[in-house]
Amino acid sequence: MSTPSTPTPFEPVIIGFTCNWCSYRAADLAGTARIKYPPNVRLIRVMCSGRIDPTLVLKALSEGADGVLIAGCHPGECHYLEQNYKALRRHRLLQKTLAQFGIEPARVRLAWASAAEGAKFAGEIAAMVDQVKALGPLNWPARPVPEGRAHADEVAA
Amino acid sequence: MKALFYPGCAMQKNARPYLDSLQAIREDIGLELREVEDWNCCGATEYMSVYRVAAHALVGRNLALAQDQAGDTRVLAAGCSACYLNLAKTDARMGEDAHLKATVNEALAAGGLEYRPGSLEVRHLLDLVCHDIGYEAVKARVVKPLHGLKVAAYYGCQVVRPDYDGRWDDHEHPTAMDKLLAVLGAEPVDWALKTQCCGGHMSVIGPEVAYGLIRRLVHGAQQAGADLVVTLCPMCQLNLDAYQVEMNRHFHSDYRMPVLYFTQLMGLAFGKPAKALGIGKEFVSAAPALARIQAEAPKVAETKRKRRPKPGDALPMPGME
Amino acid sequence: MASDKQPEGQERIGVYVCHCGSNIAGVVDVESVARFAADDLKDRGVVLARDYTFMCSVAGQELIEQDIHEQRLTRVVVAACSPHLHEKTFRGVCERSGVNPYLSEMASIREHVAWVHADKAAATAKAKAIVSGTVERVLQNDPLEAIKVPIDAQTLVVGGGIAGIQAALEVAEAGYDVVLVEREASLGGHMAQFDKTFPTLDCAACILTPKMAAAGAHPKIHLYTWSEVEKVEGFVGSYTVTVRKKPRYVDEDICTGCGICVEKCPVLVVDDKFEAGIGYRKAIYWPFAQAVPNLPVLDPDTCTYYVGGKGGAGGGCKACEKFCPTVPNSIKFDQTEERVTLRVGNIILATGWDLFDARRIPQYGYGRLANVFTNLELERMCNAAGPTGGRVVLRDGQNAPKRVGIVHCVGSRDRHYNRHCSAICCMQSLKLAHLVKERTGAEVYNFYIDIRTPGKEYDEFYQRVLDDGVHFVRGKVAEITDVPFDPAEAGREVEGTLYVQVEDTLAGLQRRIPVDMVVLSAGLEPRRDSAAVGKTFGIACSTSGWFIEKHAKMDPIATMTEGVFIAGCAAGPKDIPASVSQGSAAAARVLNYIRQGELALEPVRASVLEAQCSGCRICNGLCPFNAISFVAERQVSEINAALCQGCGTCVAACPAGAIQGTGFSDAQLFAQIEGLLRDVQREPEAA
Amino acid sequence: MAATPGDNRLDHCIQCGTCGGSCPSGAEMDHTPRRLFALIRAGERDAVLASNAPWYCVSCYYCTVRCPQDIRITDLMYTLKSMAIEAGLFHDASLPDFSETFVDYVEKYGRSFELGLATRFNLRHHPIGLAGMAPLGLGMLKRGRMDLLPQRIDNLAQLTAILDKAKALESPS
Repeated sequence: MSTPSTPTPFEPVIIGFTCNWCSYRAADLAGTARIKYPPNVRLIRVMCSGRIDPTLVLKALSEGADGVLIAGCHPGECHYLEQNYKALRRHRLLQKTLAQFGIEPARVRLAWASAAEGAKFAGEIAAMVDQVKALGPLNWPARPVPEGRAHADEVAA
Repeated sequence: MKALFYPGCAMQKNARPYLDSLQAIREDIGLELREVEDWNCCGATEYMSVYRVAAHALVGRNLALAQDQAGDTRVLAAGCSACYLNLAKTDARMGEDAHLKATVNEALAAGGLEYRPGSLEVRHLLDLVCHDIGYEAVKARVVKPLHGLKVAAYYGCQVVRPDYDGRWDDHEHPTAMDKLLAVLGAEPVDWALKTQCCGGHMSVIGPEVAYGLIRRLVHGAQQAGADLVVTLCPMCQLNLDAYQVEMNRHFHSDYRMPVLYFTQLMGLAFGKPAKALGIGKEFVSAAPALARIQAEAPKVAETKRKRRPKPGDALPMPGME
Repeated sequence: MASDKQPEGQERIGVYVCHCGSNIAGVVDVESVARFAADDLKDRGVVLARDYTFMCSVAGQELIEQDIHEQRLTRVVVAACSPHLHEKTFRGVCERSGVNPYLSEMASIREHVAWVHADKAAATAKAKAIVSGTVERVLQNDPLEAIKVPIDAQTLVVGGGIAGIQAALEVAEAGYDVVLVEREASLGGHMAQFDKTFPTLDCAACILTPKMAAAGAHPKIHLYTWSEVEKVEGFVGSYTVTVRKKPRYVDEDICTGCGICVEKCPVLVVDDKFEAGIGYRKAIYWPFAQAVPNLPVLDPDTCTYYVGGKGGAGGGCKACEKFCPTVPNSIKFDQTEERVTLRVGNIILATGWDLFDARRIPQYGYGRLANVFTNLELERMCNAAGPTGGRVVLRDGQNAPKRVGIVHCVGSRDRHYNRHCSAICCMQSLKLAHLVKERTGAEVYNFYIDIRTPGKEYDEFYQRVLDDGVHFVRGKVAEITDVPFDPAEAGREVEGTLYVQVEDTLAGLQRRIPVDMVVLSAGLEPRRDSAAVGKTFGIACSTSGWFIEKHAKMDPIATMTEGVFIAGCAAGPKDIPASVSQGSAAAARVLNYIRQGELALEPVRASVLEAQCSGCRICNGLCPFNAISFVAERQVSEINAALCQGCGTCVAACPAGAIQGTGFSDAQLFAQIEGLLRDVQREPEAA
Repeated sequence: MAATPGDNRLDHCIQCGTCGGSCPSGAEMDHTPRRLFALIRAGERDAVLASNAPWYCVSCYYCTVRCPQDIRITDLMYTLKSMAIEAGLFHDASLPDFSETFVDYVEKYGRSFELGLATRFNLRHHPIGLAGMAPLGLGMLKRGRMDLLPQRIDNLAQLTAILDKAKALESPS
């Protein structure tokens, strides 16, 4: 429907890290319930959002992703007791690091969704896509992933 | 403590005794009040019934004025329940609804004003007295304790509900004013109607509904053994006091339950002359009730020792912590 | 692609794209995805790619097996539904065909693509990206072996209510030892407090007592009442549990349960535990008549020996001691708490529920209005062994009510208190309505939002209560008051009448229904200490406080911690048949493990590469399961594979990259990211 | 109609009747609040806007704090009132008139004016009742609790500008 003069609208590519127990299952449930959301997010399953270390996020951004979504169980509902709090703290720190890299912190979004919250998960994805669309393409030149792990000692706790 | 003060239309006139008694006790409890300059009506429960957004703009002007005049305090105090609620509501709604905030501020801009939600702390006078100034400070000023006076603390609706900031212990059975009255030496009665409705605007638009509600409250206070009802709101006072007379006429009853403001009782306990507190301006005279104040605290009957229950005896009541 | 491990030509990957009928093929161009895998991913080791209608069917599985044999596949990618559905299926296919099962991967293109996107082109492109990512990932997979741990045959059951009793009996009957720990002084739980049980109206005690007695007498059941589990260490198969035995002040080995001490004790206090506050007990007391074990317990908070009677603390009457006929004396004023350490292989938690505190809803007047009762109070009142001998009376203890209102959903289905439906209160309210009607002939009103009777013979019981002539008013009660609205209402009613103010929503009217007694059907809540208990056992609670099952539907008995199972109301409100079933189900799971003798665990585990570990110990405090310890002599950290649950937090935190997360290693995740973004056109670097 | 502004939680109503049961004037309403919500869902716009229920709301907020679904019922009543005024469907014209009279004074003076409000409202709707109410008014005057003339704020122009702008934003047409 777009006229030849208008350029193709920007469709961001987003990598979504989901935990095995809540958010990945929420994504499954969104599917089972046939809840539609934009196709811009590609999901990776890990066991727990506590597994997400900043290097993985930087890797995704450096490989061409325009944004990264990290989704875990609700605080207090982590299947590994409280590891999602670690994800929360790392996310805070990571946002500061991103700002230093000149990347808008809003490109990395943290969301909570329980296994029963398919609709919420779909909503988070839609919001994330809108958010990244508003920011435009990242165009972060491909660069080697930092050798050491950024601020690992600070993010550990 | 320092606070900006929004008197509201009622306190200017029909609730003059409320304002007078407040002025009389202010210094004793160290409450510095500065009136918001050129405030306008809050719209009561009516403006919002006609215009949804403009109602917030109407209140928004007051908030913006107060914010600009705030100086060394963030607290904006109101004495009337409806004024308090309207100020608190607009502040809360603008805070949670970005669209409303933008719209109200666009309207305020037409008058050269802007309000940043959350920049003021909207409080009711009773809340300040009980929770900030504190019972101890009040107690320290009591020179004529109200011994022997049985009082029904009446909170009405809009101070304890919906309570945007969670300032009250309970939405149905609050106890803050009861504690305050006890500190003054009076005996608060336990009654179930302390947060029931006084009739609000129904006294004008549907008096028969209001009379029913007024009678229930007046009767309930009387049944509970109260000498008088103590209120914190001009609307409640007006309905329970002035309309009590109309209610009596409507039902051919003869209730005589005086209704005073908590500030008036504070003034009495602080030893202020009744006249300075606006006492005597009520429709149902408080004089007979106030005559019951004794110099000594009444003796509390000793509780009997528990005996062993026998079959058929009363079952124990659940404890209330 | 700058991947560390190039396939070097020796890996042979097969990619299978499932149509799932039209579920996937209706949105995703499956042929195009298969072609993409075969052509574009050829350089990544894909030697063949097929699309097929149902990969999970026998024919679909045989297709893979055949290819493994004929095409010498070394790794397999199935693009189909969620791995939570069929990961095991395709791992099994690999295993049968001689490929290590952990060298297969699933790409979810149904739940995450076909079912959530409408744009076919975009969906197909996304499916290709996912397949590409999965191919990269599978290249980095290592062949793994399941971890085997031995299972200790002794089982711990926590909670001696009906669910726990059932579980303990099932395991013991199979011939294995059970340690049954109960916090209260007797087995029985809430069920022991009830009068009748719905819908059959069996007497609760008649059906519970035999089970309690059987559990108490069973040679394989080791009972610890008046005890709590304090500490749990270890992992599935070999847990070490510390049980704290609270002092009973009665010697369990000597006491014969004759009851003279109870009879002679002069101190009478309200029993707010078993009698729900409407009866009394002594300072030394039986929890209740049929208590198991048949031993009294002394309450130091009310006994004059401790609180100080004549002669001050330490004096007191000591009547119990004076009159105790046993030699030596059974009363032990100086008893202290004891700790017992036990080894168990599995744990069943059946810790039950707490009753909603009806005082939290002030407008219902509980605690303020004498004749407002809770459902539990009425249960005790109906019980022939209860404080009123089974008479339903007002708080005055004398008069029977002529009109009774029963309020459903008290504290349930309400955002201010609990959002859940307590599941049993409709039936309990119907049962109580029936009992009140039967005992008093009173007019009974049930105030409800919805009547929920989804059990066997439950709705039939509702019909029976309708036949009884019980009135039903559809409306959530707004308030209960003893204040008449006006003199006319006061004139019609006697002093002390309670008014139930409610909107009769079917009539569309506000009504004030006068009654003499109100019964609040207070709902079921999680135990107030459930979060702490969950922490002790290493399992999680939802924010509402119920324990979380491994899977709410497909695995409601297991938890995320291997070897810890839940039964009964600990995971949410349940009626008696469901609690009994869960007790049996948990026992079946445990027996399964015991009979296997050892257990194969998913090899998703973290391990430390000692050569890279600097011994900084950052990981040590991070592990929620205390699986990481520091080995002082080698100055490195070590992970206990059986304790590790594989969350990967330590992997993410290790500053030296010395911790490997099997199954979710950095190499796997990095490769998957690269594969997923294969199609993304990156801007050329600035010139 | 279902998209009643002011509260998007209306869809969560479970028709339990806590609102109608709690309402001090619930017995006098033609439809309880619960029933109004059912009518809104059924698309019965006219029946909703003709109802006396919103006007009988005394703003006691009992329904709001007790609603198990956290619906801001009192605020919805305000919304319905303003919609009813726009639609002009109510049976009893005196109901909105009180609010409108009140608004009139506020806009003219910046303050409310009890004497004027009561007189004007009663003159129009209860000319007989007014005579009966006279002692009350007189009593108020005698006790110095009522003004004969309204008070006016200083910067009325500012208030007028703000309210005009707000109204324009409220109903963009």
